[in-house]
Amino acid sequence: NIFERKQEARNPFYRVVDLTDTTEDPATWGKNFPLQYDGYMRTVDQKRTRFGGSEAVQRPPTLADPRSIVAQSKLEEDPRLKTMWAGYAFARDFREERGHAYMLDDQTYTERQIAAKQPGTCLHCHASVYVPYKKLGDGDLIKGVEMMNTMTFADARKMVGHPVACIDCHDPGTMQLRVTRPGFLEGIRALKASQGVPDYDPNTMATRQEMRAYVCGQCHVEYYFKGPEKRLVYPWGKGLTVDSILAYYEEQGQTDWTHALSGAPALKAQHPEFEMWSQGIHARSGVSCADCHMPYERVGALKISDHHVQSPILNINRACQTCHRWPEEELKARVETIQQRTFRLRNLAMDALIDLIGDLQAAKAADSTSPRLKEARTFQRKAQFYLDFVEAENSGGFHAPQESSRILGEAIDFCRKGQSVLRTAGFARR
Amino acid sequence: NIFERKQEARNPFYRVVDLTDTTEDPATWGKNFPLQYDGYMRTVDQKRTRFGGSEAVQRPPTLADPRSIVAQSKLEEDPRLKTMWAGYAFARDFREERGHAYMLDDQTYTERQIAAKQPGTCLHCHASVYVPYKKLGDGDLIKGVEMMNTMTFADARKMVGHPVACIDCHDPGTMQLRVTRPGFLEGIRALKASQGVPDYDPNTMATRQEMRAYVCGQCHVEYYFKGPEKRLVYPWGKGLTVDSILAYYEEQGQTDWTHALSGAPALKAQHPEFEMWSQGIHARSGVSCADCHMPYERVGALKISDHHVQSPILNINRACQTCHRWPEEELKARVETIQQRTFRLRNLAMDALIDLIGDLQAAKAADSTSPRLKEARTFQRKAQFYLDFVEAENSGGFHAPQESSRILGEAIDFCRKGQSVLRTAGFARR
Amino acid sequence: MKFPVSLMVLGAVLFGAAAGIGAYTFIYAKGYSYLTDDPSACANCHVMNEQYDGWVKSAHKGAAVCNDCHTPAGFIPKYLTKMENGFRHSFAFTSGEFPEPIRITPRDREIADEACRKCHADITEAIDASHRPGMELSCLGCHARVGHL
Ligand code: HEC
Ligand code: HEC
Ligand code: HEC
Ligand code: HEC
Ligand code: HEC
Ligand code: HEC
Ligand code: HEC
Ligand code: HEC
Ligand code: HEC
Ligand code: HEC
Ligand code: HEC
Ligand code: HEC
Ligand code: HEC
Ligand code: HEC
Ligand SMILES: [Ca+2]
Ligand SMILES: [Ca+2]
Repeated sequence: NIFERKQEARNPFYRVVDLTDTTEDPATWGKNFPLQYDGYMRTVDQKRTRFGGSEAVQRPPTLADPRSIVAQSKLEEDPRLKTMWAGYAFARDFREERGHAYMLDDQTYTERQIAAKQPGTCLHCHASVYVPYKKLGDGDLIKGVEMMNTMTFADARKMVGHPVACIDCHDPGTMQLRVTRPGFLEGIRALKASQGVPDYDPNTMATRQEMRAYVCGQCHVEYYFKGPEKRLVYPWGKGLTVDSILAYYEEQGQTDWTHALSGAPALKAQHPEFEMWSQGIHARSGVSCADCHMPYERVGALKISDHHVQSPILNINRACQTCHRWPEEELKARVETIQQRTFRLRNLAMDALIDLIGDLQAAKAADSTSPRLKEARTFQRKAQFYLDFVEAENSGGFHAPQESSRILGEAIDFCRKGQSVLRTAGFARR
Repeated sequence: NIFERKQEARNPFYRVVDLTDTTEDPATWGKNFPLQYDGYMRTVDQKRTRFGGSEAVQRPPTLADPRSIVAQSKLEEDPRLKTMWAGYAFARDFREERGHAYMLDDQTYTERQIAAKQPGTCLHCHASVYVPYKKLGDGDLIKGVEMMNTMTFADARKMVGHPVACIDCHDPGTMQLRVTRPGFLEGIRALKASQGVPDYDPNTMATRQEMRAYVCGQCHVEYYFKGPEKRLVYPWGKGLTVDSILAYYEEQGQTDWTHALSGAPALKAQHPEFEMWSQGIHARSGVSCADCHMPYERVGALKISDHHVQSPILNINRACQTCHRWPEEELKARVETIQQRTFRLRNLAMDALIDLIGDLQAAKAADSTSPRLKEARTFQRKAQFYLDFVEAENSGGFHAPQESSRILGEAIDFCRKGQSVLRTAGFARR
Repeated sequence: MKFPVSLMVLGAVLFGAAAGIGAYTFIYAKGYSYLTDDPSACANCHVMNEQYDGWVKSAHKGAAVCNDCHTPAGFIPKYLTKMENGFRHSFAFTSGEFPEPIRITPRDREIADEACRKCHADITEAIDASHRPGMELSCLGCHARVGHL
């Protein structure tokens, strides 16, 4: 009734409990902020869109993997991926990602854990690690993360209890957004330094609109584990484009794995949403992740951020229509037109890469000592990374339509050049 | 002063002369519409933008070519074009296009006229042909155009006196827009028929906003001359995308020229602005050519269409800021970011095509009878047309950024496949 | 609210009146319409028609008049702003010296942004509450079109 609404309005949140910097459990925060908590809990929903969302696939739970529902396997959807990543854990198990509620389980039980021994570093982006880090480093976040990084995943896993939680994005006192992830803090500092801005700290220097993207950039980024101490590094020292990231890796002499079929020193790209978004027209227009993935919703007398983080396609009216006055169907069609174009070119690039790998196998068989092999492998390394940069990016090209297509075009050209190198050397596959 | 402004507001324009369907001279129309006439006359201006406009290049006039100023030569800017079009008139002379005022002279004096004998059909898009067509066919437009098509260019040239003029886009009585070009009338009818709309006639069935693009689509389109009667045809029977246009040409068995170096049966694309625009987000949003290239300008209390048709980059605030609230510099930067990406991929595609042509030359030299040559030439034919579809399109990718990059990516893939065909056959260029 | 500036402008208005031109328009072209709250008064200047038409179509037609969004809260500030804009616009109108398409000035944009909260403070409390001053989101970032369709 009206009276209640007025109450709500004047004091939007009844603070029934005290939240401190060690309050980890979202349920506790939920007592003060029931509306946001409800949304947060809804990330268990699984609904598929043409290129996103996720499909709930039944499976018989086992001791090793107690999950009775998982997301669809991308390896089964497109077996070429197994050839593309041959010899790497991803060729063993790679699924469509789903809601935040599942992040901890999906990481714990992926067969990639069996394929290769994973470090505690992994948890940085799959659990509420803020409190655990602080505990471990008694009070010192960085010390804590460094300690957990060097543990085995199994040991580290015991120290965390929740998927990403309120405290990972919010200051418990003011509820302002904050970045808690060392990986992002260091990454963005390196990026800003490269642009001539020293000692950048998002928590004191970012605008609020920037923070609405940075909290997501804590995890939705390309990354690698540096050195024996398995430090989590975001490769942004030269910029955010695929070109500058590859340049950075070359400088570091980084290689993620050796391709099983071709012997190429390869690089895997993982979910560079933040990087791809940064190249798109929305980022350029100051539109942040939260604007589309956590749009405001009207609840009673209040406008709040929808904490059911999901595909905007499932919420077009709030996610898009405040800025775009087109009908829902039209907006959906615009997204899918962009995604279809990306998908078409992605498939051409995938075929090209498989061809190059085949040629390399043949050449290797013919003369494993030929100096041409090294050249051709370098092209595979590049093509692999460029194609993967779009393949692993989860918007199907929407976050930056032209840039995604440009990257795929370059990937195809790398394959062409790799194949030419072998042809020039007289290797011909029949 | 204000008295005038209030006057103007009430009384848009005074008719001082009568305009009929045979009034060809724009100067006469200008008596009734001095403001539009002034703008129309300003299309003589030559100013360069990063990728558009045009540069005024001095040259000593000759008897054969009395022009003392021309636009910069694209062949000199990028000599690879000569290899790309080897054996075709375009490899002889191809320049940046400039304002409407020059269309008749530039067509008359291009060296392409010397390289090959051109038909009267050419004038369809370079002169005010409405009245001449009507005269020739005494009253019958179609009969007239058919007659002029079969004349030599030289004879036909004598029958026209102006570049595109008021009467080519306007009904002299109502001043409403109208399509006067048989090529477009037939092309759009075929397109609509393929979409299930029979007997389409833009002059009676198009919306006003559509007409604001159709009048430009009369000329800014891909075309070919069909059969011995040199009929001007817009290849839209299967759709407006590069893919459906190629499919149409394949069905017709059309070939524009045989490539001098490789022997490939090649297709040239020319200024497909209308087609490319139709694939972009602006067309999809109902934004027409005139909105950007002839934006409204206020003269006193009147809002008129700027008839100085030119690059919107030279007029950003009227052309863009009505819809986009970003500063001029920012809007310019957005366009150039899109164009730079396109240009980068266009250069990769160009190198790829040159490579393929080189491979074909080598293979031809090695065994001119190999069946593989035919296969590889088919790939050159496709790559040539796709690359040219972006190269010849004059917005540097802006009219449809992602689509332009998608097309270039496919062009590169065609080159890759063509090269593989030869490699598989054991042809290796060293 | 930059009081001194406005006072200077107020001065300018009086001086302008003496000087004629500005005040001349202010009267003849109904520049004084700025002093009323009647939207149709704003449209006394045809150059305002576009915004007027846009406002008529907007959800705010029945909710807010021009001045609700284009003048700050409070009597003095409101009329100082009206004076300043009224004079500046009158002058611009007569001299014809103004950018096309007409663009809101940064300061008036802030005023409009603040104006939203005059009426919607309740509903937006949740999204504003938890933030230190200066960290408020701009309503116009998402709702730039509300005043004018
Ligand atoms: C302008 C709106 C917009 C912005 C801004 C935006 N996204 Fe997206 N995002 C989308 C759309 C649309 C999709 C495609 C959803 C689909 O295919 O179902 C998407 C897809 C995704 C996906 C995959 C979702 C799924 O259902 O599988 C992730 C993850 C994602 N975005 C993260 C981000 C991050 C992180 C940022 C900021 C760095 C961001 N997005 C910025 C609109 C946006
Ligand atoms: C820099 C942050 C980050 C790190 C570090 C990280 N992940 Fe993820 N992970 C993500 C994000 C974001 C997604 C969702 C987007 C996607 O799936 O592409 C994800 C998705 C997943 C998924 C579900 C989709 C799939 O791939 O099947 C699994 C399983 C997973 N990660 C396992 C791991 C493992 C194992 C590690 C450590 C080797 C790890 N992650 C390290 C951010 C990270
Ligand atoms: C602590 C790391 C982390 C943070 C912070 C984070 N994400 Fe995620 N996000 C993930 C992981 C991991 C997954 C995949 C979970 C899975 O598949 O089990 C994911 C999945 C998603 C999905 C896919 C949902 C679906 O149905 O496919 C979207 C969309 C998304 N995140 C958007 C965001 C946005 C927007 C933000 C910021 C407001 C954000 N994420 C912040 C780690 C994170
Ligand atoms: C992945 C990041 C993320 C997580 C996790 C998260 N939030 Fe938020 N939250 C946001 C963003 C982004 C905003 C918008 C803040 C802004 O506009 O400055 C927000 C806003 C809020 C606000 C301010 C009012 C509003 O709705 O805009 C409250 C209260 C809030 N969140 C509570 C919670 C609670 C309670 C939880 C845990 C159940 C939680 N949040 C988890 C990202 C997150
Ligand atoms: C906060 C404002 C805002 C939100 C929310 C937003 N957009 Fe946009 N969108 C823009 C702006 C600004 C542009 C750039 C064009 C311009 O300047 O008007 C744009 C451009 C676009 C374009 C054209 C660019 C291209 O790559 O073709 C599409 C399509 C689009 N948006 C779709 C969407 C969809 C779908 C959503 C929701 C998932 C969405 N937008 C959410 C503001 C927004
Ligand atoms: C949304 C705005 C917009 C629309 C709509 C649009 N264009 Fe353009 N056009 C541009 C821009 C921007 C350029 C790039 C100009 C430059 O690089 O200087 C351009 C370039 C051109 C050029 C080359 C101009 C030069 O200076 O060399 C031609 C010709 C052209 N457009 C014709 C058309 C035609 C015909 C249509 C409709 C079928 C159309 N345009 C629709 C914005 C537009
Ligand atoms: C379907 C319409 C159309 C036809 C038919 C046409 N043109 Fe053009 N022409 C154009 C347009 C539009 C431009 C400007 C855009 C461009 O240059 O790409 C142009 C530009 C030109 C230019 C200046 C730029 C350059 O290429 O150097 C020349 C010269 C020219 N045409 C010659 C000819 C000749 C010769 C013919 C006949 C063989 C011909 N045109 C037939 C539409 C046409
Ligand atoms: C009768 C044919 C015809 C029509 C109709 C036509 N154009 Fe053109 N247009 C041309 C030709 C030919 C040129 C090249 C002239 C030259 O280079 O000598 C040209 C050049 C241009 C240029 C390049 C100017 C520059 O500085 O580079 C633009 C922009 C342009 N046209 C836009 C339009 C628009 C917009 C319309 C419709 C409102 C239109 N044209 C209608 C034939 C036409
Ligand atoms: C290449 C095509 C083209 C040519 C040539 C052309 N116009 Fe226009 N004209 C247009 C377009 C497009 C409009 C906008 C019509 C609309 O919005 O319905 C227009 C509008 C007009 C209008 C209506 C008022 C206005 O400005 O919007 C007048 C009057 C006019 N033109 C006069 C002329 C005169 C006089 C000439 C010759 C000197 C001429 N036009 C040549 C395309 C052209
Ligand atoms: C009559 C309205 C209108 C005009 C004029 C206009 N635009 Fe747009 N523009 C749009 C719309 C609508 C979109 C699609 C996004 C949306 O729905 O808001 C868009 C999208 C864009 C985008 C994002 C799409 C992309 O491909 O990245 C850019 C950039 C852009 N416009 C630049 C320009 C420039 C530059 C001009 C002037 C030369 C211009 N626009 C003229 C309405 C217009
Ligand atoms: C005397 C004629 C006239 C009247 C009456 C008038 N305007 Fe204006 N207005 C103008 C002119 C001229 C401009 C352009 C000034 C500039 O951009 O420099 C303008 C610009 C504006 C702007 C955008 C520029 C800025 O200063 O922010 C706003 C907002 C505005 N007017 C609001 C109003 C409101 C509200 C009213 C009624 C209370 C009104 N106008 C009545 C002539 C007028
Ligand atoms: C509900 C609030 C609201 C009302 C009521 C309103 N406006 Fe506005 N007006 C705005 C906003 C917000 C902007 C800035 C738009 C932008 O920056 O994109 C604006 C911009 C303008 C501009 C500058 C043009 C521009 O787009 O920048 C003028 C002029 C103007 N308004 C006049 C008027 C007049 C006259 C009325 C009454 C008929 C009126 N406004 C009613 C909110 C309003
Ligand atoms: C004088 C009071 C007043 C002012 C000032 C005002 N509004 Fe409103 N607004 C209302 C009322 C009352 C409604 C409900 C109107 C209806 O739905 O018919 C409303 C409706 C809305 C809506 C929902 C309808 C729609 O258009 O989407 C939005 C969003 C909105 N206002 C935003 C704003 C913004 C942003 C501003 C400042 C630029 C603003 N309002 C200024 C009173 C006001
Ligand atoms: C990040 C984008 C964004 C910003 C910033 C924003 N809004 Fe909104 N607003 C929305 C969305 C999305 C909705 C639709 C909510 C719904 O439909 O449930 C909305 C709805 C509204 C409504 C209508 C609520 C209703 O359903 O009646 C009002 C009023 C409103 N906003 C006012 C404001 C004001 C005032 C501000 C500034 C303090 C503001 N908004 C800032 C996105 C935004
Ligand atoms: Ca998903
Ligand atoms: Ca030009």
